[in-house]
Amino acid sequence: MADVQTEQVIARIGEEPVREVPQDLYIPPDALEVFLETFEGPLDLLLYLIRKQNVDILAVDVSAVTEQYMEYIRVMEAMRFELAAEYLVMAATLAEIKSRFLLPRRQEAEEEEDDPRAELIRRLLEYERYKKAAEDLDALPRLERDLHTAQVSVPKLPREKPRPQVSFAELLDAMRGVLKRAELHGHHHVEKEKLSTRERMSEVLERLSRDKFVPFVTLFRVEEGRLGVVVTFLAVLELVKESMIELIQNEPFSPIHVRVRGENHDATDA
Amino acid sequence: MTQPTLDVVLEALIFASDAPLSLDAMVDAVSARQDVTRKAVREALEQLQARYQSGALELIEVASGYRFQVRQAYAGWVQQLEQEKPQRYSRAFLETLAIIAYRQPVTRGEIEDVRGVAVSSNIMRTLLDHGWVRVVGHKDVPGRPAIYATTRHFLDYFNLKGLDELPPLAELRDPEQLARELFGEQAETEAEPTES
Amino acid sequence: MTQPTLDVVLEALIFASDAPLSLDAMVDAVSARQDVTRKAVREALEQLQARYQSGALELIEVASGYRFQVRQAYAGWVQQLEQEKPQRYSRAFLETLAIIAYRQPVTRGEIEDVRGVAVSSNIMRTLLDHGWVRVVGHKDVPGRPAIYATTRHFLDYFNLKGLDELPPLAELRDPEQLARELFGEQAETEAEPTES
Repeated sequence: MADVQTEQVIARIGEEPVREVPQDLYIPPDALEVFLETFEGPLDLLLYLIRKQNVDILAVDVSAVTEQYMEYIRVMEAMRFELAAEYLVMAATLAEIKSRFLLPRRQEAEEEEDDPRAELIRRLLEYERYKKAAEDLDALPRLERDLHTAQVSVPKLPREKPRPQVSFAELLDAMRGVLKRAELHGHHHVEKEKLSTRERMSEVLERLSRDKFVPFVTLFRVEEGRLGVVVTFLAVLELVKESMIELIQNEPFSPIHVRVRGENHDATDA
Repeated sequence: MTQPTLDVVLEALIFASDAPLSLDAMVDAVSARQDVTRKAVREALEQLQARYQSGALELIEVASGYRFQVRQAYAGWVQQLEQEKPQRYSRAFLETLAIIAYRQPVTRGEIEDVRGVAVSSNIMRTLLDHGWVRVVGHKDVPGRPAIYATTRHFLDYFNLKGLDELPPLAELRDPEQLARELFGEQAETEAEPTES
Repeated sequence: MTQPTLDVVLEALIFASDAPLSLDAMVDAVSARQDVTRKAVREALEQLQARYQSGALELIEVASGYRFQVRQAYAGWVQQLEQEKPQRYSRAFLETLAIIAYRQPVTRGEIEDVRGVAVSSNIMRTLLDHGWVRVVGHKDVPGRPAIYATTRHFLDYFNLKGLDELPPLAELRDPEQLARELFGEQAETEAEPTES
């Protein structure tokens, strides 16, 4: 079948029948894929064919171009080249256009709107515009190829980073997240003591890290009242329980002292 | 040290900036250290532009602001420095970009309609990666296709202040009238191939 | 166009180059288009340096070649450009701080127990640097870990008179949890019938 095809008239340029694939178009079968890739689709191929005729699209003989296009498609098929769907759809459209020429038509154009020829011309013109626009775009001076921004170095100044701002609400939100996770994991020890107790625990610890060894009674301040005393007492008990401090009484009824656990038998720690 | 003149301060700022520097950014940066008006900045920019009238550089304005660049006349010399050739873009890539630039906002389907072939995902990805194109929304039709538009970075890259500086798109000849003329005559052409 | 003078060509080359440009590289690039000697290039560089005597830039030679840089005197202005966006503290940072506030005095191990993940040294250092947290002792267990508590500065920052102004943890819990607590197990079983 391929033989028959190539010997026939495969295209018409003006009135000149073409029996061979033109030299400037001829592509060996193994390079056919490359050939098709040089076109950006059926519209591009059609535009090429029209340009080969060196006429304006407006003046183009659609049926002649249709002929050529169909021949291309046939040659490609004969060479068992796998055509992209778009080429075949276009071939179908062109076949329809051709068939309309063959059928007797009423003088009045029945329906201009879905006339496939009008649609094809419109699409060709539209595509041609953007094809040209793409060429124009490519011709614009552009960075890296035609233009280079001026590169300079900038001496660095030492500078302090501004500290982020954080609101109290954000802090609470973070704690809310912790609580949620803790609950998921079944940890309920997050909330054990009243905060005043925990605050006092910190105060006692800090005092002990300063004074090392203090009489128990000096931790209490009478001016704080009963509640204050109870808070301090709870704080001390909690600290003992958590092994942070120890209570020391040398003999019964002697004064009780408090110290940070492990402080005395530790020389290396700062 | 005496207070430097505004044009020299702007010169430092524009050179130090990685991206084109907008007038607003200049006003902000200068205001942090001294009172300044937009008008004064604009005037100082003109002085600066005049100072760079000769030499290898020019101060130009693109979409996102001002930048210094090597004049195009020296591109040939600069190319001698470069190991790699500057990238060339395929026709498919340029056509896709052109359709987005001129017809934006546009969907991929609309691009494909114009070109008559499918647009490869690769091309769209490259355009997005380059920061030349961005998704500006989704069309409210089945599949909710993305709607594309070009970015300011695209304009900067092509040395443009705005889309209106793109080369004008060729006028679309009136297809209806055209078709009428064409096909009226065409039936005759068919019948009498000698004519034309 | 007239042939540009050598110093302008060098100006284009140095500005276009990302890195400092060596004398050799300049000689090579220029030689590709016109005959040139190292001596001529060196002299042109001097001219160029003289041309940039005033203004915001200077042409300097560093180890790997020549480059333009913004004069040190303008670094302060440039800095105004680069004002960093106010960063945000990480979630891990805020959680750690919150746990110290609520659970103090507390060791790092205990914070890790509550959060379920390790606490980075970075976070602890930042908290100490900010003066929001202090070490109030060391726990008498192997390794003698530091015991942390919040500071008065922490209270000041968050506008609190004392830790007792922190809302009770129960209030912080999510409403669902609160509802379950209020209405007992009934609500719980209703809400989650699958649970045994």
